Amino acid sequence: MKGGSAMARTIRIQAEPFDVAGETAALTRGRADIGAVVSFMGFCRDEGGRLTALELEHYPGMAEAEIARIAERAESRWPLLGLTVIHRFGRLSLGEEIVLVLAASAHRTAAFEAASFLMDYLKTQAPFWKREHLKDGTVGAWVEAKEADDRAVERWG
Amino acid sequence: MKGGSAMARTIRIQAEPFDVAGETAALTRGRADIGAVVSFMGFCRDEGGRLTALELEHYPGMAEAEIARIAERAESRWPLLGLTVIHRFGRLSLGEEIVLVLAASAHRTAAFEAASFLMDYLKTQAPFWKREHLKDGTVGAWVEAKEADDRAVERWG
Amino acid sequence: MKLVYFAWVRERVGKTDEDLEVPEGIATVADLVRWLKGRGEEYEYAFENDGIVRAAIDHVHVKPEAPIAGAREIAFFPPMTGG
Amino acid sequence: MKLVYFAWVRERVGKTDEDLEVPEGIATVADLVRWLKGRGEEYEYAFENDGIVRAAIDHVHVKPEAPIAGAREIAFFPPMTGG
Repeated sequence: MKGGSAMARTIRIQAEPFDVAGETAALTRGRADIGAVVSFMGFCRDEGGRLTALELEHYPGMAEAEIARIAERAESRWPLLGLTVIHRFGRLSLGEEIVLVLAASAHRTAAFEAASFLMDYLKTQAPFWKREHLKDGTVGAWVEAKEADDRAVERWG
Repeated sequence: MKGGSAMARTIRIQAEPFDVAGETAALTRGRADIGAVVSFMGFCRDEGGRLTALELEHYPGMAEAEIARIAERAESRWPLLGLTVIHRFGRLSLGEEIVLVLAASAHRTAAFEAASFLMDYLKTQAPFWKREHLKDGTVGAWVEAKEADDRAVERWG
Repeated sequence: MKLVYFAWVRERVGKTDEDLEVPEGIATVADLVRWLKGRGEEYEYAFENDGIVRAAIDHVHVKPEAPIAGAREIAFFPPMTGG
Repeated sequence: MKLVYFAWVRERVGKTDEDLEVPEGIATVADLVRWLKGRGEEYEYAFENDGIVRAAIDHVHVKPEAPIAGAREIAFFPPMTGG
């Protein structure tokens, strides 16, 4: 058992699916100081049956850099012991996972708040754009940004 | 793809480890209405090197019933599409997982809040008791309930 | 009436459960605790700090003033520390 | 100076990126947008609603009043919709 309280940070932008159990194990393996891991997984919804897929475009280079900046803010705000952010790009079918956030801490409150903070900032600050693929086989509109997401970010001050 | 918005609820009290990826897949499989899954995993900490294990005692029958009541309250408060609670008992070594909560919803806010609510109530209402096993091989004290956990519950009104 | 005990309440009482004939006039959980404390040192010890030990009737949390009539199983235990 | 475009800004401009000689006197991101809009209908269309399109200089979000001197890569894109 390693006793250190080192902060482990993983950020990946990838087309491939991820494995939440493997990522959680990688974050907690050999550590006895982590008491809580909160994860968020985002999935591709059909929006009431309209969609067959989402297509995710991103800005390579900036996406990693911006997520790193968001992670730094979370790390300076909460006593985190580990942080993992994986965001997929490309065409994602219904029910497929889009994003994974893991926040590890000694106690649950920091882990819950940090994961929620990361998601609010990811939604509004990380350079990703979603476009809809419709059930009739055509390519639909770019998803519009939601005011509710901007308001969600404001609560962090 | 099943279009239904049925609420899937799983509650298990077990000695065995659980698999967060398998439980997440079971919750989301064949569904295109779930956009967000928030999970909480609790782990056995060494408390600054004092402990080698935790022993968890529970009240069989009431543990399941009480968690079901907590789940019902969460389901009536947020638009949830799935809920999983798995709580382990017996002797758990350092770094082992103790509890898993999964909350699934169309959107992230409901999933975050419901998972946090469930953990607050699990900590203070579900009939489980932790006892420390110390590094020197002796059995230590029963863990005392924390005032902070009672306060955490109060914020849900 | 079946009584069950958990964690340090179980250790202090010295048993996991017991079947007891509760006399007439013992109407509430608080009455039951008072009566148990008169039965021996082990109960005195288990319930020494008023208001610490929690109770459940038939798997539902109850307050000291809860009536025990009709109860099949009454449990006593410390504040919960799961999760 | 390298300009890059994403999502519907990319589609409206009709290219993913381009290298441009930006004339003297174009000091800020807002100046650059104004100058681009004078270069053709595709830019006019991409930037038609003032204040919608976001900008980044060298991978960092910036406001319209940000100076562009020394920038290697300036990106234009719609509000983000990831996560």
